[in-house]
Amino acid sequence: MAKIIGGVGTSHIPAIGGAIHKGLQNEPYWKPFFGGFPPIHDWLATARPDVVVMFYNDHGLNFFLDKMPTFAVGAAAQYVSADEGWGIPTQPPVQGCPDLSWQLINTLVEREFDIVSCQEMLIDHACTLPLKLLWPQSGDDWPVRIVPVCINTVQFPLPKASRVYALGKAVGEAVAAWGSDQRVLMVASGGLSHQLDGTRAGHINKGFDLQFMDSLLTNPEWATQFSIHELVEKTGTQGIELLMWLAMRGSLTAAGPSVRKVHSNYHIPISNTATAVMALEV
Amino acid sequence: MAKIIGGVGTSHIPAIGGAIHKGLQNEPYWKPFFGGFPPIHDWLATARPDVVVMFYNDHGLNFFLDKMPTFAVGAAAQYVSADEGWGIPTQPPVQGCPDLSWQLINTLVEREFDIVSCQEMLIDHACTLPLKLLWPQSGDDWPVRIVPVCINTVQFPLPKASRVYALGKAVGEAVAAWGSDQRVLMVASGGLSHQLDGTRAGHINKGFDLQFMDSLLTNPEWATQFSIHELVEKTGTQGIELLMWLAMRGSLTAAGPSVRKVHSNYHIPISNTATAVMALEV
Amino acid sequence: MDATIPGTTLFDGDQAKKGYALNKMCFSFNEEANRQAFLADEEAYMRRFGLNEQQAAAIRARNVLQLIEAGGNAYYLAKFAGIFKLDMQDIGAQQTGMTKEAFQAMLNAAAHQ
Amino acid sequence: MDATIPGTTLFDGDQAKKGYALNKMCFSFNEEANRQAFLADEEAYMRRFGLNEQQAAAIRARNVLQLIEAGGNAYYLAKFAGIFKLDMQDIGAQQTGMTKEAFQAMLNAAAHQ
Ligand SMILES: [Fe+3]
Ligand SMILES: [Fe+3]
Repeated sequence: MAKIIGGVGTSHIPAIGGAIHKGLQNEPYWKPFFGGFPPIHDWLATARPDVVVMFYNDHGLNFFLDKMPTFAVGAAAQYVSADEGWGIPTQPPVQGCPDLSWQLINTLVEREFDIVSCQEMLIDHACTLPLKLLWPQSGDDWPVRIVPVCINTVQFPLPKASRVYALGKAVGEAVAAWGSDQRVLMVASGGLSHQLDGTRAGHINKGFDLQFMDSLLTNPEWATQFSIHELVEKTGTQGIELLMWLAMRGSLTAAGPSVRKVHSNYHIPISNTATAVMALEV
Repeated sequence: MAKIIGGVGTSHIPAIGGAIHKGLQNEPYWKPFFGGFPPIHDWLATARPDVVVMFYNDHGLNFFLDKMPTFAVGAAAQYVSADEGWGIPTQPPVQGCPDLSWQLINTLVEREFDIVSCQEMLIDHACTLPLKLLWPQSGDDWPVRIVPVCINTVQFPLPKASRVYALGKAVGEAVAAWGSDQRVLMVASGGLSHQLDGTRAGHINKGFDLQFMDSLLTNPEWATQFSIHELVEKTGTQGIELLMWLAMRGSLTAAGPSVRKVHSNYHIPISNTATAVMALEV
Repeated sequence: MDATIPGTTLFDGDQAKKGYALNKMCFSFNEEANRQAFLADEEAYMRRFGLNEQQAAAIRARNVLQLIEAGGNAYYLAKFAGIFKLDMQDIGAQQTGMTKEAFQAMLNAAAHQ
Repeated sequence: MDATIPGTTLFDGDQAKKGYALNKMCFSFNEEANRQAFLADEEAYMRRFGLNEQQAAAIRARNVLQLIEAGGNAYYLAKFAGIFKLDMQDIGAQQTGMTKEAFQAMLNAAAHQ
């Protein structure tokens, strides 16, 4: 059976792509963010994942309002990183893992998750930047294959936090039951608190973010007590991307009752965002 | 609150479109099929629905395998009947009912159905033919508006029969809770037993079909005991379209514990299909 | 996984992977301009969608069972059949190896099951 | 339905209905050729997507709050802002009525909440 090695949550601000491209990682503005990653690189070098399940939210690249999924699972052999319109550099294509994709799709539909399956899928910065942050040395060959799991944060109604956590649990159970010797890392791409739109633009909620990160260790279902509306109120219209972290944490329950923190980092601000990274070992 | 007046299930064989276009309704081949509708026309004239919730399956027109939903809910102001490639005549556009669409979308996501919302949607014969059969006198102005609810029958895994029935129940409850004075008809478009592909092409199962139709009156959850695999075995690869009838019947539970049969008709064959129509009053 | 159903190929993940290019081409036949482009130069059109040799041979042969074997999905393949104005009894007869008359007779007989 | 969140417009069904044409235009800006076509003839491009007068005026004014009011969604509007190389602090400053420096200072201060 496949082995879940752990999970990583990370921010995915588009500007990170530009900073990497220009080699600004050690500049004063960027160092407090990029400095969070080396201990996680060390852990990954030992944990050696083969495949990443990437919980992320599409930012208006692959999905439009004509067909807006609640949950979508990629089932492509390769995912192309495409122009998003803002001038951030695209990344090399990422190889998929169709076997694991269909293991997820079959399990999720059996468990009454009404997912969209995507045999072709353009991936945006939210899917590629975590790879670039976790494997900065990778050139055109990524060291992992991916299965993207996209969760709607674009259009309300969004899936409830409890539903997203349950999705994560089912994904973890599907991975654990996958007949393969591959080592699987669960990645959550998003957050933490930020709001880009409206007169509340710039909203950041450090207290809530730190409590949320702590809850992933001590009480992983803590955030599911809140409605989507409450979560947006606390974390911002884009802070709701913390749903990705909840899915990732839910998926780790398939590997055991508790997790150990490898490393975490929290820094305000990059762009308009409270940034975070956290690696959890099962 | 809106009023659910009842439900209709009907076959939607593409050739019906050609027969209507050529005026063949009274020909010996077609009369046993079209003859099933006049008592239902009389009932509809009294029941006067304003809006139809149309449970149907897309036949490769609006959805491709790059984004294949399990459940999709239309939220367009207008739905365009488009060329499907086989030369069957297209129909005039059908007006949508965005208010009811969003009532469904909001309720379904709250109830943990992970639907796809579609603000633009091409509709195929499975969506238009039931309208043409129920309102044969309509010209360019259909007498009803619609909310299409599309259920995947194209790619396995399909949603389980029990899940589809539960979807129908939730749709019915959403309609019953809709703050409107509109009268709503639930329509199921599909089936009954038929298989178009493989060396088993031409498979028809009269015994099962009749038992299924009877169960909608006496024991509506009867068919949910079967797995998708069992249902395909019994009814054929396209006979699985009976899922639409299950969703429709589930939706009527919101209006009361039982239903009265207005009229039904069953005829073999039209094209390769065991055809049926059934109207249920709540 | 599942016990198979005789004479039946379920269009599952394995089929979906195998048939993606073929089904994508057939999906394109929803548009008249694409149907015409296919008829004008079948080989070029297949290359454009990256069909493999098994798929291209099945298309050339207009053979439904071979198309299914190559990953074709009934809903999309119907659009290919539509180009040649084949009706469902033609397709049923071809797959079952019957004459169209015998296939129709079999359908009629189902009324007396 | 929900109690409102100050300074925040949730992109729900009402917004989605209102903003469909505007968001569809912004979605098209994922492609460079479309960005160029917009820049070459803004008015013609807006007509092609059927923007209403409120939406067209907000586009002409490059005013984010007006674009949201007209049904714009943050994820799609970002592609419009990208055409003019506006960064998120420009957009935040514009919406909050602050200078960019003041907006940046507010973000920095959040570290000491
Ligand atoms: Fe984001
Ligand atoms: Fe059908």
